[in-house]
Amino acid sequence: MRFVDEYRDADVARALSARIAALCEPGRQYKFMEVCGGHTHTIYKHGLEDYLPESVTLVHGPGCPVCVIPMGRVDDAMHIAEQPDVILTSFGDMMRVPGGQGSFLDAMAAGADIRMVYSPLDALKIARQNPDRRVVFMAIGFETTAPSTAMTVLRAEAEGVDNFAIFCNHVTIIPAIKAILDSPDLRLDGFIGPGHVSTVIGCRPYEFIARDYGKPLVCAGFEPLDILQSVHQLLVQLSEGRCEVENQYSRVVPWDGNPVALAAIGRTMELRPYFEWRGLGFISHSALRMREEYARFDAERLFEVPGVRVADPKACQCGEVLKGVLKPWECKVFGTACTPETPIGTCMVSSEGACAAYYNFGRFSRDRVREATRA
Amino acid sequence: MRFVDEYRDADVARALSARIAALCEPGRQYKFMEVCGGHTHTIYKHGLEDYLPESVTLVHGPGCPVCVIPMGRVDDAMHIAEQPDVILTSFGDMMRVPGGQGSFLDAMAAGADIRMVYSPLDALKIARQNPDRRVVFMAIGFETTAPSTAMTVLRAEAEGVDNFAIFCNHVTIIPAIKAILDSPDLRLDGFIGPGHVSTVIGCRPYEFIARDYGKPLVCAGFEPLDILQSVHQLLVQLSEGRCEVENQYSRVVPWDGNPVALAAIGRTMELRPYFEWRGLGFISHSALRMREEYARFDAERLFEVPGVRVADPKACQCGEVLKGVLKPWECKVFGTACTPETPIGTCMVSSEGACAAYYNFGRFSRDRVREATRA
Amino acid sequence: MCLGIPGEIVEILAEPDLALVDVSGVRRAINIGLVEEALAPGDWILIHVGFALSRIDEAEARSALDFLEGIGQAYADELAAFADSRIVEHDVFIPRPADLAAPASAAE
Amino acid sequence: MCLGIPGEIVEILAEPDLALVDVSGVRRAINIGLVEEALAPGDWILIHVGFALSRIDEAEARSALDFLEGIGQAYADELAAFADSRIVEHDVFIPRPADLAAPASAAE
Amino acid sequence: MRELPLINREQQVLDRIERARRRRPTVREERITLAHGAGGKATHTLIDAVFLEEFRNPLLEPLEDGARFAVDGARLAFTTDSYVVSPLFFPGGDIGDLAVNGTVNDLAVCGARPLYLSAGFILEEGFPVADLRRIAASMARAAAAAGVAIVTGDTKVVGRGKGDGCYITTAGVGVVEREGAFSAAAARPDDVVLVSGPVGEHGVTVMLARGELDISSDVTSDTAALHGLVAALLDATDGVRCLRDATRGGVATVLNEIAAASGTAVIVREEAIPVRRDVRGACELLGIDPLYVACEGRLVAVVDGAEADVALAAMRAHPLGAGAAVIGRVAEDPPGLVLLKTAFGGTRIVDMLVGDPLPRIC
Amino acid sequence: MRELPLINREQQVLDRIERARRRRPTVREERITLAHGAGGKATHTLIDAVFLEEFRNPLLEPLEDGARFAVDGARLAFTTDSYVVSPLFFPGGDIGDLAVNGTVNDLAVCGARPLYLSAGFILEEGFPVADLRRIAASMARAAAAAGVAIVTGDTKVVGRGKGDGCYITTAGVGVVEREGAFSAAAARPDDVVLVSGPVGEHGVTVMLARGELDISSDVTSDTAALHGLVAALLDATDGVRCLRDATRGGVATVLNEIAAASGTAVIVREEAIPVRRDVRGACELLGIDPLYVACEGRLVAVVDGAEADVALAAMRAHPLGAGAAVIGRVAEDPPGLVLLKTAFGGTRIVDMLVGDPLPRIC
Ligand code: SF4
Ligand code: SF4
Ligand SMILES: [Mg+2]
Ligand SMILES: [Mg+2]
Ligand SMILES: [Mg+2]
Ligand SMILES: [Mg+2]
Ligand SMILES: [Mg+2]
Ligand SMILES: [Mg+2]
Ligand SMILES: [Mg+2]
Ligand SMILES: [Mg+2]
Ligand SMILES: [Mg+2]
Ligand SMILES: [Mg+2]
Repeated sequence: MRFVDEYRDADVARALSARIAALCEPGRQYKFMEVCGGHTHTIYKHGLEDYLPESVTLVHGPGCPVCVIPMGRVDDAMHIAEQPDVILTSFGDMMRVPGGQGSFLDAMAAGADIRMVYSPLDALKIARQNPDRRVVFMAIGFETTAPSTAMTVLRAEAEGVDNFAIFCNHVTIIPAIKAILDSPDLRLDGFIGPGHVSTVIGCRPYEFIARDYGKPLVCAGFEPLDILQSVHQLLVQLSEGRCEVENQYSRVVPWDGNPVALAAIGRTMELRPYFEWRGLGFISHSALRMREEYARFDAERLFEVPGVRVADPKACQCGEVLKGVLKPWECKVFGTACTPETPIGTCMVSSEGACAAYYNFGRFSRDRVREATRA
Repeated sequence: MRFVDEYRDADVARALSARIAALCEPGRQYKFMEVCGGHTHTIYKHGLEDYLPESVTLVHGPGCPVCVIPMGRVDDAMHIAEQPDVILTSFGDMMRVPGGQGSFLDAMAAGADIRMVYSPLDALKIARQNPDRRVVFMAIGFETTAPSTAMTVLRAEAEGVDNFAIFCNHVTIIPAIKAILDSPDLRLDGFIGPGHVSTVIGCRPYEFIARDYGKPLVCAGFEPLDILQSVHQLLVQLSEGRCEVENQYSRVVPWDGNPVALAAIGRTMELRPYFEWRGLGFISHSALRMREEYARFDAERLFEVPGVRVADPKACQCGEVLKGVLKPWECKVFGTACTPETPIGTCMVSSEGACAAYYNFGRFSRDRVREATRA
Repeated sequence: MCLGIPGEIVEILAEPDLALVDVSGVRRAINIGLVEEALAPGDWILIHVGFALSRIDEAEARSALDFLEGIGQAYADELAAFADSRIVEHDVFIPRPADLAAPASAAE
Repeated sequence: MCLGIPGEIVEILAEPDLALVDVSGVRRAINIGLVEEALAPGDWILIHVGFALSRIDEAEARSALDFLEGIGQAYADELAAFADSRIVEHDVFIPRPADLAAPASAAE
Repeated sequence: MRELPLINREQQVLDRIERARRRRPTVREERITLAHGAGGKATHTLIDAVFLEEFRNPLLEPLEDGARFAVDGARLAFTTDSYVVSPLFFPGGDIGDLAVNGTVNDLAVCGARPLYLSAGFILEEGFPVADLRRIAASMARAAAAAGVAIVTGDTKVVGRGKGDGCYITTAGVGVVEREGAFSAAAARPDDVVLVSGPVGEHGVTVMLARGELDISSDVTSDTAALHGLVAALLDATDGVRCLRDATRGGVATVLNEIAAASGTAVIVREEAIPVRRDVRGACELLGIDPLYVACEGRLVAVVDGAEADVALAAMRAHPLGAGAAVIGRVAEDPPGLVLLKTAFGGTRIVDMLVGDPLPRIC
Repeated sequence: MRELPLINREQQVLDRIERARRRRPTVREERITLAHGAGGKATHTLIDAVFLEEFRNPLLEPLEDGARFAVDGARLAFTTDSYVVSPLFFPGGDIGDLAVNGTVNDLAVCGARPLYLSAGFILEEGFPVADLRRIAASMARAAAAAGVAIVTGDTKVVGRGKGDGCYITTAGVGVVEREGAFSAAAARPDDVVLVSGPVGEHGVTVMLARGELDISSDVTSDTAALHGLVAALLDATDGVRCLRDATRGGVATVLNEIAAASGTAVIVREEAIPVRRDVRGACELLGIDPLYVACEGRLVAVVDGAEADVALAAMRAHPLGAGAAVIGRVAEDPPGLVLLKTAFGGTRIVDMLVGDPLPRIC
């Protein structure tokens, strides 16, 4: 596949690996956070850590949109799904996320009509095909996904579809990064920036990270070489004493982002004063809701959403994992009580969740495996 | 079973059979019509003709309420069943009756929600259980059944159930008998009167038959001895030169009928000016419809019933069978193109239909069977 | 016309017009609102589509049956006078009478 | 974050904002309303939840790849100078190279 | 009683009808209706016109309860049935023991000793796991009681509204250790017909358990594994010609299959057919005939007339045959028909079931 | 590349996890969900905790594709599968040939020669008879091609909304003419793992055929009967240890079953796994892994490492094995795990499927 396979070349990886090792100051430990869950997924799926020297540690960040949904929002969605004539739609990853009353899969088993869609446009299509039902799309995702939701609402408006609404759970990445930067727990040497969010918001919004916090950030693509190269660029900056925002993913990310996408968001959505993030608590201006003008497409206005706050299970340490403070396997329930088939926390559900990625792909002792995969 | 088994005693039957034979004038042929399909069913089911001398012939009459429904009414019912949110209910016998577009079973296979009920009260219960659906009961039957429909409507009114309606196809027996009496085709010596209709209307309405047409009538029960005894009573009358209405079924039928039942019919229904009977054509004042006051329970008013008239299939000779002019096996398609599994006419569907009863129970050569069942 | 089945009232139910009726060992609530006379447990009724159409008059039934049984007895007496092959025709039917007796567990 | 897949535009469709896109041999109609520049068959886009998020800039991609391949070549040259056991570690893996060649019918 | 002359016209019609009946049936419906699954004529027509037509082979052709063949010298029987009963749990049993017993019985009536079963489950999304455990436990008990092992299986889940809780398909393998195929075609004139107990209990139980009819009763399903009873019968006499379990379509359908396959007349005597009093009551109330109501633990056996006593005694000596009775005999004429000598003394045909035994009112 | 020391704490956690994984699974859900039918962990847990628990017997216990036993000296294999695929017709096949080939394959991978099939149909009221004919014809063709006969069957009809047109359960009986059980437990270190052709074609075809995803492609189902290929392989070498057909849960699930049952590690090399270009495209678009996507005509074989060449040559010489490849090998450690050497040069676990391969977006 073009633009995919070129970035999975093991020979280039070995060369980069050697350069990276050479760039590390002896005795110094480097900690870089990959903000985005997509990067976490790539890292484990391709076994990328095999190419990093011991002195470089990748720390998983908060950029998994499924992982940050608090349990209460899942319950709210189920409440909507239980209303008469409602078809609730969402992306596949939401199906197994545990709320206070079980997951969507459980609700389906109990009779709710919840359907998985590939695109918000598919949810709109379901609304068109079921004029006597009320179709709600549970929108999740960062700025990457919000424009698609916005475009779908605009399309619904243009077509006069009146049985379609959005349960909006879009979140914004910058406040989350800022929360991490302000957290006392973590000492980071730089960021691997979220490439796909950046197709929309561009690279400029990260400049404060370099400027105010003194941390370099490289906006990275999602193939393993993209990430390895980004680590290399971060180390080069550090070795050269620079601290800048760089764009490794320039084939896709324009420095100024996507003005059409930003306009679509701006037309239909506005910032919420605050929003609860799973494990991270309330973060101000960190999420989007539908604008007043689009109230008729807003499930939170159309349905009396209870808005119950559900405390995370005691054992759950997703917040620490999302902040990069704990490695997944350091959570006490990891792999025993919390597994992908019986998740306690959200990070174990989404394929971009650090716990799920580590459990599914990375769960083994490197030494034993090296032994096993040797000739 | 009490009131059942006593009337199935073979020894008594043999005795009655001997008396009957003794009463027949040598050389004379006797033709009695059993008006009611229930009697036809009993006759074949118990092999009653084995007890009759050759000189006595039983002729099947028009008293099978399923058999007399014209195809157009079945199509009208299906049209109702196809309306949004409708559940059509009816008795089991209706399920296989062919309309112009197939039977209810076919309509169900094609997606219609049609349900079989044991009682009109069960249809009302379905209405109560499905407040968001419109439940229509296709009412069929003579005066026997009309009071149950009437009581159910009164109950629906009392309970304020507003999603329940009757598609009324109740017919009345006297005009049908009169049509037979006025038909030039048939020479009858007397009638075996419909016992269960008579629980409602009593025996008095038959008096004109004896008085004006000079034919004796014995109102008969439904066990085989009831019928055999009625034949005996008819022959006694003829041998004594009497011509009266007698009540063989006095354990159940009051001479004056059931005033409560008649009142219930009268309150909710009224005579139609005319009604089409399958094979018999239009007969005036021969059927019931809902009164204006109960218009809100009247499916014919609530739905735009097309009222299409469908010509009977060319081969169909149900009319001749219903009038007693043809024996079932004399119809050209009997048992070949028209069978219970692929009925052309209604008489092949209902278990009270003469063709079905003859096909299911009576279809064999008596001589061969006598041979076979002999020691 | 139309199927009518005799049943015995077991209990007058609390709901208006309803009675629990036994038909050969099975029970169903039957609407008795169409029967004018007062009904009580032990009364027999004729059931049609969930409604009682009439009370069965046991005296009428008895006298009619007496007549029928009288005919039967008279006939049996006549026949006893000479061996009639017709009866044989009915009885000489494989399954011998011994086999035909419904066994205890299936007795009606 | 969020799955983005490169695909090649095969056809601009009649419906507004829709293009038929090929991803490694399968095709889907993708909404291109979010991309400002005019798109044409042969252009590559990044697909996310049924929308094109951006056009892939082939010149940028080429120069970045040149850099990466340059590193790879330089490294290979270095390694060629002496037999390095690490390479062997990767290659001495049962399935021998002969077996690994995907057969013709399954060729990607 | 009158003596009928041969009515020539009527006889011609009847001959024409019998010819029509013997023609290859065709499915005239465009869509499957419930009647195609009721075990009566529509089912037979569908199987004949679609499945037999396509799959035709000598083992399938007789359309017996199972197929018999030899593998490496071992003589085997093989059968399958799907269970879609509703409700899943009913007085006296559930879909689980039904699925085990039904397949055990189909092997038993092939003259085989049942050995191994398979079980395929089609579960509907939302089905309570506790109910599934209950069904599995019931299957395990039934298998243990029948001395068979469930050795292989499969589980599928279908979306809500694509199932009805739980469907089970069992298949079974048995070993044939005796001579004789006990096929429906083997009946001969002067054989007698036995039934192992009162008929119709299972079908009535399930119909009433649905609750829609609001009829209460003490009837319970007769579901049972019949291989022990079959073995007792076969041990007692060599005169057994055919064996069938009377399931969908009831005893009437089995008798019709026997008459049709063997080209004989089967003549039964109404008074001889054991029917529980309350089963009869329910049937009268609903206007259906117990002869057409399914049993799940009743054996129909056709036995050499000379062995009638021995066979009956052997059945009655077995706990599952305590209610056995000789209900009729086989005659030469009219071939392919089942006749009933009614309790009233008349004679009538007992035809195959047309569609479901629908509660009827008139 | 860095050399990792043994991280003690992490190793302790991993050991704890492996202990947890080896514990008897329990079904925690109260209701059946679609995941219980997807062939992955939830399916295994359900089968283990409900069916194995209740039915437990030595033949069922290994939970192989079928059971093997001897009857009267004849060695037999017996298997069943239910088919609920939607849509019923898809490019390259339909539920009919699937139902025949699937059961033929389960017999074949038991090392048996398939002989006889049963077929149980559960039809939904309203199902077009023409479609049923088409399915039956397809079954007949598949049976003829596989040299098996459908010798017994059953037909049930369920009401509208209680089915999905047509479900088929087939069971099969085969004769075991060779030594070796070819069970998942038989894999040993230094064996190699072969797959008979490109993976995931059936699953992708069906997913796309549903139409909901609006993705068009030329992918067709790989449904095929594998007994000929199996015979060719077994004729060529005595070194075959295990055989499986990679159906629900895909190759990844089969490999996990082998690793778990044999207590070995299975190590596969991503580059070696044949995947059609368009199958990969569909998987990338939907965010699923072709290793978890069902095949219906692909054999996974574990063979003595010394016989790898012979086995591969034998497979490739057969029309259904033209695309065969050695995809990995068996090792001692870590026991019970499947590892993947990625094309990128890293190493990761390949675990069992959790639930359905849901199209994912993030
Ligand atoms: S193991 Fe489970 S509970 Fe713990 S951090 Fe990960 S997802 Fe959250
Ligand atoms: S055979 Fe059929 S068409 Fe002819 S009269 Fe009877 S029911 Fe009507
Ligand atoms: Mg059977
Ligand atoms: Mg069977
Ligand atoms: Mg059976
Ligand atoms: Mg299986
Ligand atoms: Mg359902
Ligand atoms: Mg298999
Ligand atoms: Mg199987
Ligand atoms: Mg299988
Ligand atoms: Mg069967
Ligand atoms: Mg359906």
